[in-house]
Amino acid sequence: MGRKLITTGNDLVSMAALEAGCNFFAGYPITPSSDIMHNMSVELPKFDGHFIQMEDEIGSVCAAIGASMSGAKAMTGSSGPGISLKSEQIGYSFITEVPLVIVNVMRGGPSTGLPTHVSQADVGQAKYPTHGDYASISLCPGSLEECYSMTIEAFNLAEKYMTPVFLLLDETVGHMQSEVELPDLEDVKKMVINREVYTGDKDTYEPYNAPMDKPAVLNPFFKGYKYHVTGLHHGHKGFPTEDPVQSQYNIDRLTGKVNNNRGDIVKYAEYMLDDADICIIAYGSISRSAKSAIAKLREKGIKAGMFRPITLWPSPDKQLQEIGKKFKHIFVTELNMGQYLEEVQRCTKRDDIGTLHRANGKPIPPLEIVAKVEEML
Amino acid sequence: MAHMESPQDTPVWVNTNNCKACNICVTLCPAGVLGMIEADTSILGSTISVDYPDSCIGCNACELSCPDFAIYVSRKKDFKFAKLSPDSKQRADQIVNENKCMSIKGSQNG
Amino acid sequence: MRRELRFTGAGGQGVLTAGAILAQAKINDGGFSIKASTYSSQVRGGPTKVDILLDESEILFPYAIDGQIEFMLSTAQQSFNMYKSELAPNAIIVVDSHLVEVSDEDRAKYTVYDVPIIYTAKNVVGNVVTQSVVALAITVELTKVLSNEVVYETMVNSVPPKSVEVNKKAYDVGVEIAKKLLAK
Amino acid sequence: MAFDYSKYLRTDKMPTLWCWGCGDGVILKSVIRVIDELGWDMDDVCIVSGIGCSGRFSSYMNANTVHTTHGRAIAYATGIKMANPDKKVIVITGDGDGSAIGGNHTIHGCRRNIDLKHIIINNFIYGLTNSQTSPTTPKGMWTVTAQRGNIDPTFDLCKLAEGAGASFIARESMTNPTKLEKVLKKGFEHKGYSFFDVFSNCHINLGRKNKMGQAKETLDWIDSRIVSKSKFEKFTPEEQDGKYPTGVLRQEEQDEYCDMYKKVQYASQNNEQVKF
Repeated sequence: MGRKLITTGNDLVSMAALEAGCNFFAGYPITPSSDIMHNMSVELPKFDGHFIQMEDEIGSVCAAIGASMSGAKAMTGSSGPGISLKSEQIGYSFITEVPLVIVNVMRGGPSTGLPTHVSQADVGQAKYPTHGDYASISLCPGSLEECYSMTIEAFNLAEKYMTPVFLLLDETVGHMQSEVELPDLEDVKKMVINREVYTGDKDTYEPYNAPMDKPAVLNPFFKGYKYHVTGLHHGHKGFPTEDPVQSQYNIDRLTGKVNNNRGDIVKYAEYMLDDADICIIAYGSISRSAKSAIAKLREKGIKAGMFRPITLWPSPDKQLQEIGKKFKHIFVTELNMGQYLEEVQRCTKRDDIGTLHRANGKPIPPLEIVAKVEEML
Repeated sequence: MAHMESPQDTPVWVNTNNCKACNICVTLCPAGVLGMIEADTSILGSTISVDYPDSCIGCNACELSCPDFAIYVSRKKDFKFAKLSPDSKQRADQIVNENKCMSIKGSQNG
Repeated sequence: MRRELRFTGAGGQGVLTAGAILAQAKINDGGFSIKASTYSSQVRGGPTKVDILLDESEILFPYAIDGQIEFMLSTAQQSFNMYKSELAPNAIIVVDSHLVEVSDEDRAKYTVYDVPIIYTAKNVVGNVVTQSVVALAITVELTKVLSNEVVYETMVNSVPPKSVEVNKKAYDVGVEIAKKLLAK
Repeated sequence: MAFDYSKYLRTDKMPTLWCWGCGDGVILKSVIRVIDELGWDMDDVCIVSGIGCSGRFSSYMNANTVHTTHGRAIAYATGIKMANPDKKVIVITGDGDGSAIGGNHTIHGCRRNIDLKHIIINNFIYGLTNSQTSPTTPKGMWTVTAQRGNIDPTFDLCKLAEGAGASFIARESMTNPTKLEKVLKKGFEHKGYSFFDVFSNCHINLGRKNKMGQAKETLDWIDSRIVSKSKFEKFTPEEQDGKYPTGVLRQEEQDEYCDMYKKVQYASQNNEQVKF
């Protein structure tokens, strides 16, 4: 059956969040992500949810984490400068293992940069948004359908792995308006994953006593399962510790629960790669230009295909390794100066990768990709 | 209200495991009930002692001002406390004015 | 075949609405469309622009391509000056004759029609807010990107119920103006 | 019988990590006694603290406890309270935590009048990080960052809270636990943002270098700076200089934020505007 509607990427993100069960949003105005906050302010109170516009970016991420740790399904949104301000608290969300979805509708930087123009400049920031050691999860939709489905997925991953999850939109995908077909609400509800809850004895409850590669089990507050949450390294019950064995275990688990579950977390798409000589690697809105370019290249008899990471972090490292071995030519194009190129180079160990990068706020039209690929051959 | 049993016939008693020997209770007691005694295992080398329990007037100043949950006083309705005597008052003044926090009783004995 | 149209004006004039109706009409007609707006950091009331891309198959690159825009509507001088550079040679331009002056050079390069759009909405249709629908009707009649019937129906379903009648009139007025322009 | 703190305390965390004679413990004790008096169920209580010595406060209470980041406790607490409007949320910050790095959140918590119980443990110094000047350090005092005497004007936190719109404002000192208990109780019972500026002692990092080496001497110094509100009001401006009025300084019935948000929910669900 499905549902058909005409809408924008940003609107789909807020719609999907609500349908995933998000009941708390805290934000602060910033272009080009504010639409999401506007929608949430209108929609959340209709469903007994809560919205608050906080006094600053830092306050908004704090309020969202606070709501989430007490049991809500929470989200915050921003763009580059706002994410930079939120970064310390994102670290808090990592170490305390409080789930949170953070939408970043990217814009050019650094600093105030190019406020309203398309960019993929925060891909590196999404990998390491804050100080310390951890492994982050970042999803990057490339279509309106994915703005919806990846928002649902972001909430699922956040709840399943008890961690902040970035939803990286570029301005093109966020503001693009067209028709979209979505799954029925009942089918969506079946897909929704909620965090695990401990139901055993209250006295023996140890929220942070998790096996390697598994997340903490944090019960909602006010249900009698009293424990301590701290940004300090902590033991099984959440109380601060400086024990080197425990601290190392915490870090190994924080990184392991993401990096060692790539099989479950990582999503990617392949397009016309079966007979291809050239593998174009692109994500987000640039993958749309690349697809268009592939059609034109094939008209000219050049067999091109595309690999599109949807989960940028953790990267689909095994798939990228395979690509490195399999294809005669590899071509990377993105709207930054090569932030994902480094990851492709790391995985493929190739130094002959063709590139098309730009950071001037303008999209990359298909014909420019065609020209650059031809140049490489 | 959460209450605990007091030890039999005791107006005021201490938990030396929690005491950090800050002296505050000793200097605040208007009846010179409390003093410090040497304690090798305490961080400041001393700990709290109840030297003149019979002088305790039950004002609760020591308990309320103890930051470390180391001192407890019986409820007024459960225990017949002493009245402030000239002797008690003199001890208290001596503690404050002459900074004699170390157990007066102990020094008298030694 | 992919067709690209551009509506420009000042914030609040309703060019975004006109664009949205056109895009919606194409989808209602069974095709694909994308409305690619520029959200500039300039304040409200500043130059605005919306590109409408229409195609029979999925639209991958969601921007107008330099040199391929076949039509531009402009109801403000500043936006006209800012956004004309990406037009195709011989593109059709409709400007509000009271608000936009077009140089002889541009008149030689493009097919320029001067229409007092806002004046018409106010004095002929009777309500200034119908200017976007007057412009929409002129656009459709001049470019034939879609049939008047499908756009008209979409428009009727898009405008607020209480302004349906006045907007119907506006659409008819717009079509008449365009027909006269073509007959010249 | 005597008061039993163990029900409210994480007794396995005793003794606390605070220095000997630190007022934080006295304030902890007062909070416990007030919660007991009010009959609050600890399952319904959330204690949120920031960073600094006061940050440890939350870990000692047997409630739902959160030790957040520097300056952000109010913002975290705002999220917790909004998502759980019928629960009790107590926020503990230090003076630097709540009025310097976190000043913005304090301002806007007061302005919203959200039902948080915000206790600023004001010891006039950054104690945990070893004696740097805080916004409440008195002029002329020695700190490691003002070794020739502090020149920064002193921040009157209650005036800040008043200007920002908190509906309950009180100042008290831990040197008088009975009075402290009384104002805490009034503020805990109050619906809205309850702001407490509680003077506390740091004889280690403020006292020692300012000729108040013993806990008791710092307590006496604090006592010399405070005067009851009624007395203070009768003072001449010269007499008021350097003194701080104590007691309940403001208590007004004002719209509480979570209550107001319920109106937003109702209005959204019934397609109307919020009624004021």
